[in-house]
Amino acid sequence: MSTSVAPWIILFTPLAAAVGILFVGRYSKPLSAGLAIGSAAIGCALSWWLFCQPDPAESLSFPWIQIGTDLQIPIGVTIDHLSKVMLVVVTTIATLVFTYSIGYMKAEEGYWRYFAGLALFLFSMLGIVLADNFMMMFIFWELVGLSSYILIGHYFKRDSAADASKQAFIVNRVGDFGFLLGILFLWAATGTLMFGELTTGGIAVFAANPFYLTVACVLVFCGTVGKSAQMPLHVWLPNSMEGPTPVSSLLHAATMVAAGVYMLARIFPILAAAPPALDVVAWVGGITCFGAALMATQQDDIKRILAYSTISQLGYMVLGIASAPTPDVSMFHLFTHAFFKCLLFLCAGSVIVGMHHEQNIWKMGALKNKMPFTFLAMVAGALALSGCPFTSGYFSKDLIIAWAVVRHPFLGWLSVATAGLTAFYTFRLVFAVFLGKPRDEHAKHATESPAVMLVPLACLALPALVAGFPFIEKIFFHVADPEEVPFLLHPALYALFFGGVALAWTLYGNAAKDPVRIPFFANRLYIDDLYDWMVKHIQDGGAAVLSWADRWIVDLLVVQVPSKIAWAGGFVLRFLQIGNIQAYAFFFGAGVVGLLYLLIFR
Amino acid sequence: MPTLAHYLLVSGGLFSIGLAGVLLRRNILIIFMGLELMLNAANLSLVAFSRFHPGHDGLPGYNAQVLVFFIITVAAAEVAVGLAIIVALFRAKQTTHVEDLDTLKF
Amino acid sequence: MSAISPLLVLILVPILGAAFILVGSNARATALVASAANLFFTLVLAASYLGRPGTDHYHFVSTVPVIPSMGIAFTLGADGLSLVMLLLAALVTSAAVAVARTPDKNAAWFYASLLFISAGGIGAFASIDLFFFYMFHELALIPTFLLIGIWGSGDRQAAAWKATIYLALGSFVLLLGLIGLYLIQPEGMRTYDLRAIVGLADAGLLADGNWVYLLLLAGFGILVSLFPFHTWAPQAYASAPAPAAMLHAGVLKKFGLYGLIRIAAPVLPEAVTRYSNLLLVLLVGNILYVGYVTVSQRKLDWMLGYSSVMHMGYIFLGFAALNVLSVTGASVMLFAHGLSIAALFALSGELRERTGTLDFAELGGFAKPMPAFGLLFGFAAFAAIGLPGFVGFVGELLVFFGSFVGGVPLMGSMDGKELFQLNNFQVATICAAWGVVISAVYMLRAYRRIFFGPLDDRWAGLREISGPARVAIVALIVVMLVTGFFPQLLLQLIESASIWS
Amino acid sequence: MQLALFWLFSIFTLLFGLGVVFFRSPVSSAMSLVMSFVGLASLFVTLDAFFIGVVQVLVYAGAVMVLFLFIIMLLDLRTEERRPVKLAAWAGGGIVIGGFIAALLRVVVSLPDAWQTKPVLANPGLNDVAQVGFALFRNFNLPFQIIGVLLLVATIGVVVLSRRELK
Amino acid sequence: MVMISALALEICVVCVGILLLMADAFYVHADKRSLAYGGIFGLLMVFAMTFFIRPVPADYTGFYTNDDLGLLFKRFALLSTILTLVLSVEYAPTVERFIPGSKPGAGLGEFFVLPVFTCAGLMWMASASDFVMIFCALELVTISFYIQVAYMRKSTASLEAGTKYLILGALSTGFLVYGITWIFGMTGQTGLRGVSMVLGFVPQASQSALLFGIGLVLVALGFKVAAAPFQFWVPDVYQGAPTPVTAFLSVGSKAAGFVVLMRVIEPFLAVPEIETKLVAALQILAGLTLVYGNLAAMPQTNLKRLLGYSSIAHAGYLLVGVASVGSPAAGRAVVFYLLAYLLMTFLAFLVLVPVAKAAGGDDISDFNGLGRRSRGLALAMLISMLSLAGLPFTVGFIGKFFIFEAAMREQHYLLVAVGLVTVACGFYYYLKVIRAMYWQPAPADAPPVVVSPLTRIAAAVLAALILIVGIFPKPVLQILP
Repeated sequence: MSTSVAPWIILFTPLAAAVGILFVGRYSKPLSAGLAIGSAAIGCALSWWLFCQPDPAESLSFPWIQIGTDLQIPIGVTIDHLSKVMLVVVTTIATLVFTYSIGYMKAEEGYWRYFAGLALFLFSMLGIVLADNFMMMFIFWELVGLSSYILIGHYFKRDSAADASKQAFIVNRVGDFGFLLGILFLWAATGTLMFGELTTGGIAVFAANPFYLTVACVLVFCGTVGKSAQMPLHVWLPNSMEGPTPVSSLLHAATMVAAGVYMLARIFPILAAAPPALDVVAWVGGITCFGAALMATQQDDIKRILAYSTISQLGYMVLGIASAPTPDVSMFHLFTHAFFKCLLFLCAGSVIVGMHHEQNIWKMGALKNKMPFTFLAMVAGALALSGCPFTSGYFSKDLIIAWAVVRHPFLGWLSVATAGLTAFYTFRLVFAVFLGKPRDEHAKHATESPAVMLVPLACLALPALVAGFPFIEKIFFHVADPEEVPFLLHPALYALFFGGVALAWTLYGNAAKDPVRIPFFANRLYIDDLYDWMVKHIQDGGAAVLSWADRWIVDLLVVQVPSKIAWAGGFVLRFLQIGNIQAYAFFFGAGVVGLLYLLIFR
Repeated sequence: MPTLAHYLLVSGGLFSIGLAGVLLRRNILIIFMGLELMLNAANLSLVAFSRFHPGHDGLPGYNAQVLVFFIITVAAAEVAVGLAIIVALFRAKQTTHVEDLDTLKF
Repeated sequence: MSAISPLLVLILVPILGAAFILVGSNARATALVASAANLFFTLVLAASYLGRPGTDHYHFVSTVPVIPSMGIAFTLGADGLSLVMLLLAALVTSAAVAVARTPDKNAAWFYASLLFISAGGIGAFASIDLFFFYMFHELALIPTFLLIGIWGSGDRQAAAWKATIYLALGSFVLLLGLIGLYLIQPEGMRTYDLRAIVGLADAGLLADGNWVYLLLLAGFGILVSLFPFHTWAPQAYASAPAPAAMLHAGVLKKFGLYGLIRIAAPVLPEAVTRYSNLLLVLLVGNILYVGYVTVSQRKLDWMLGYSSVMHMGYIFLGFAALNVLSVTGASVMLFAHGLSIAALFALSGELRERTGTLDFAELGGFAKPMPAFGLLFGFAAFAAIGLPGFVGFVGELLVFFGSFVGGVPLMGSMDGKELFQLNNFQVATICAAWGVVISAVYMLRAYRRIFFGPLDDRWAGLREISGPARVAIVALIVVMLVTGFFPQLLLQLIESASIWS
Repeated sequence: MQLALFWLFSIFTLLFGLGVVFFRSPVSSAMSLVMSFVGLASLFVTLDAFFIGVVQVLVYAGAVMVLFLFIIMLLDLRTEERRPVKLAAWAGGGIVIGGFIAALLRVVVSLPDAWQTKPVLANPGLNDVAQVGFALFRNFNLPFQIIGVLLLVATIGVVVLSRRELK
Repeated sequence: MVMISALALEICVVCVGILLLMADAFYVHADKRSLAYGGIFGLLMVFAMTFFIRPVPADYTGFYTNDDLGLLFKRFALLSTILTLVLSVEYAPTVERFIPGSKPGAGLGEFFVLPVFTCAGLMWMASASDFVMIFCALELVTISFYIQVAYMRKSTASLEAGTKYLILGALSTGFLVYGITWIFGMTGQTGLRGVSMVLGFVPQASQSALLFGIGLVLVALGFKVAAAPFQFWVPDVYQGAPTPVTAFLSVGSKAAGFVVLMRVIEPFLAVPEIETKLVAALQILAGLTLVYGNLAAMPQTNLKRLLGYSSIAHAGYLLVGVASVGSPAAGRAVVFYLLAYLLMTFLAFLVLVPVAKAAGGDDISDFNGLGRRSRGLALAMLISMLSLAGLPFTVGFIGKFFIFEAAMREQHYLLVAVGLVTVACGFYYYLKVIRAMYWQPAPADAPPVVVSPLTRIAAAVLAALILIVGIFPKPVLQILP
């Protein structure tokens, strides 16, 4: 087993599994589940093994499109630190979530469809991770979108799910539009698509015209905005919660949405060459992380709260990319976030199963005793998310905040504030769900979930708490702390964490219903409504006008009018044919005279 | 002495009169007479030309006169056939009036 | 050289099949046999072509002088590009015949017309002589008229009239263009043999050909439903029976662009570049304007018709940019779009045959009663909107790369600040890239409205997709996937075409 | 002298020609047709075309006009029953005729030798019957045959068309 | 191989006619159809004879020229006459209904004989090279057509058509004669050769007089070939006349008219200023004819009348060819088009006659569902309509192709543009027939269509020729002048 072959096995086993499930899956549930989990497990094992190996000297690569010297698009893998870490994260969490799904989807229909989708997703995600050139990444980028579409739309009979999946795909396409243009811009200038060549010297071309590079980078960043649900393209992520909870946890929390950040990390040297582009990235990230946190504070759906927190955390990562000198800072947070956010979602899933698919936190309450194990796991995740000191989130997030404060003071302090909000809404969720009194029949008779779901919780709870400790961090990342951080920063963060938790406790300790109502936040800052309005009135309205025009103007001018004129002409001419000899003789004579004049008088 | 122009103008006038007969009268017989007038007008100018442009032998172009002869013959034949048709028409429709012949139109 | 070309077989098989059907052999069986045989022959031909040396000129050439005084000869020949188109034609024909449901009245004429259309397409793609290139295409006109008029649905008569007259008009303009192409050649060397004409063009012996190019563009444009000459297409495809729509949208419509790539690109390149701005405006109209028109369609068949019009825009873009990448991309898209639209029309035909309506308002939730149908439709739909893995993506990609490369963006500085400006091709490319989003919008909407959401009780008893149709569509999809995963299969064929002179 | 005769005959011809057009009763039209033909014949004579003149009188004044009168009697159309005169027809006809005459005048005046008088013939007293017959049977033999066939066809036609009962 | 003098052809034809007359007169009780068969046989013999004649290159000596153009059109006339006779046999019952006669077959004899004499006239026209000759032959044809058109005395339509044709035909004869007069007056010649010889010496001043003459001759010939604005008789006469006569008119007399037209204008093209004016006039005539024929045909519902309009339309295309005389290809284009026109028009009439006989009317709607009622006929009609519309793989397309090629060579772009529009219109009204045959259901009480074997053979041959020549015109092009 050479290190240059292993990636290919890791990459294509899931695809094989997906195809296999497509054919045999419908005949046996265990078989389809087994195929999917098997492929994930193989990938996981190989990734860890690969992680322990040194980087291979050269990596295999196959020509996919090759047109003379004009264009070469190979399919090849890059094995470096970045991709290896990402491999580990993706495959590990995937394995856990796949396993968890057995329990969660037991009762659901479309079992094989679900696992086929998961396997396909794993394939595409790994493709992104391993891609060694823009086009390959773009290909798998789109495939990830597809698998997300399939999985979100799992409950396709539900209109909401169907719409959500459609929206997710289309919004991602909008992002990809920019991404593709960015790729074209870079390629048109440098003539190459390989990350390697671009990052090492390929961008020297732009010395003459940094503005062009900036535009290109911003366009590429659009891909991230779409995939990582940054504002203003974040709307699809909360809606994607219509999918099964494991999907939300794997795709829409841990891995897929992080692909955008991973891509930024992959092209970090290029970005670094275009400071203005980095500023754009920073602003988008900062605003996203704050705005999403605001929205999260007023949601009632357990999964939506987590979704907004995801958006907010992704905002942190993007901000980190823009402000830290090395992408490892963001990758570090991506790493920890993957664990605790996945954990949180799985907990939420277990709660939802316990509650017979009731997701409104105000219909829960007092689940602490009914599902204690879930409760503990949830708390662990919540602590990590809200950056409780000495949990994983604490290390990674504070690092980003520190850099942000140093590089972009305003955004930095905004993200500091966000930290407080995070603590608040996270524990709002915990308290509302697990404390207080049961506020619903389901809540009264909720029961703990089966082991197959709890084991993954356990497996995730541990890293969620400890994955951030420096000794672990050193294994995976080489991060650097900024010098002269404002000494107020860390105290402020502690204060904000405890403040947030305390505020949550006072408000939601045992509240029967939400004591505060801030419609502006509850309605997601009205951004979704704005989009709905635009789609409904601008896009569809305009389209309707155009199609009307097509029927009644273009068609009229190009087809109807000419044909009608010809027909009418014929109809009129017929009336010269009135059947009267004398009239004919007259026309005849007129013709004669006309002809004579033509010949003689001209 | 009458000149070529005299004859040509007379024949032209006759031709026009014949044309007028065709264009203005609505009785097929009269129209037919008008047609005969036109043919004869042509004859007149033919003969005039032949007389005014004698050949190298200093004689009138007798080819033209032969043509006139043919024209007269043809005209006679035409009259015969035409009148036969008109008679048949009259038998069928009791009319020789052009305005009654408009079943075929448009 | 003048031995009987194997291509003649490809043309004769469907015609003879049609003849047999008309004299009374079993219509469906004969048609199936004929089309399958043709598919087989075409594959054999392609295989043997790849084995041949020197793939930069035509192979399987045979020529029979027909009007020597005007340099018209019945000359057959094929290179990589024609072979790709021939493969497309053979595939779609087989699929169309397989999908077709024998009508209760006049089945003979039904299948015969299908075969005639196919023969027309094949003959056009296999002809080197422009005169026959044109004549073969016209062979399909009347069968289309009959198919739409007799077995069509909806307002079939209006559709048939409009399409037929319009196509007749367009092809007549084209004929004038071809005559013009003949007349701008130097006296005494005039011919309709494409190879000779290209030779003359390379030798710079042609007179000013701008007006000829405009005629060709108008003629071909009408045939390919170039904006604003597109209105015949959606109506015709909406009311045509599925196999007819498949053949026409999948194969015949490609004739126009194939002709532009074959004739205009090598013979009148300066005219092409000269009028590229005009063409760019029109094709952006195809992509954006028609794209949004497509978005607001309420019926599946109309939507598909408009979408096929829209996709022509990409191919025109590839042609307009006129470099190796873009033209290769255009050629790939010809193939890709042919397959995907054929599959989609086949499915919509099946659907109409089950539900009797294609109005989105009445459909919904069909993934439950017929999952396989939904799956296939999904494949076809995603292939149509250029998802990676399908050959359509390769085509779009190459077109974008090719049309964007048009000159590395001008670097320079204007009044101090560094600036760059995009040339018109690049602007058009950006519009076209937005078209990708539009197509996702309408395709996914259609898919969601038909297959997702709650199922109405009246559709409870829907049958799954029928066997033959299933086989045919799966075949189309497999081809799209294979060529999508391994585009080199297609690319090396196209790269060997003789258009790169 | 010649001029006077010319004017006499031509006015005679034209007047009766007008009569053909403007008489209401077919019979008088036919009669004036004959008269104008006679005038025409005499014009032929002034052009030294005696044979043609004679033929003209024989054929027209003899055969054709008899035929006309016979038919008129047979169909018994005395006077055309009064129908409203179509002004449009008259106006249109007037315009056409006017145009035609204008063209004609334009042509005639443009003729270089329009106003030349009759050239003297090589030998005046030559009997033109011989000449015409010569031309007719020598040069114009073929057309003559064709005319023969034409007459045959005409005969058949008249028989077929006017016989009461075909057998 | 033994050669015959060209003159023998017409003589033989006339003899055939006279023999038939005799037979008609003496064998009263025989089945009149045998006359038609006899005529067909005789004319076939003559047709065979034409291959034993060596054409001499056109030298317009005297009255009669048998260059290969003339020879070709003699064959043309013979063929169209033969086909007319075939049609007449098919059509005989209708004629019997419409002529007064107690006995069966009364009056049919002349109906079969007259076309033969017309044929002789057409053949003479084909080689006429002298205005006198032209006049006589033309009149022979015209007068015999007067009779044939008005032949069905008990049908008022036929009589009305006959009267219209008579009056307008005589009118055009008047103009023809007057025109000849003026040409003679200016050149002192009646022979085309003589004219072309002295044309160079005609003084500038008398050119307008010459043009006057030419114009009037053009009018008369325009009447014969149904060129607008001298075409008004066409639809009425075609509709009213007995169908075989209609076919004969639309092919035979039109073709003869065109050959005469080409012969007559040829000498005048030598003079530049006359040539320019002449070509301009021809272009305008062509344009008007195209527009009138095609546009006015679109609303038609009666197939016979529609074919009348379509014959105007095709006259338009032919005139486009004539107007392009400058290019060497034009003559060939016109001749080929006439050939194509013969094939497709007669095919259409061969289908029309039996169908109309069965349905009792010749409206397009009488063809409804023919595609299922009688496949063969429908197929034949399909082929003929496609050829008339000018669809590839039919001879009609090749014809149009040549015509427009010539026109574009001469850069008559305006004319070509008009042609573009009219071709589209043409598709519309020809497809109307196809639509009736294949889209429309057959009426429930549609009687079966019976076709005589002779007609069947003729139709099959024509259809085959249309396709074969349409696909592989080479052999035909080789026999063209």
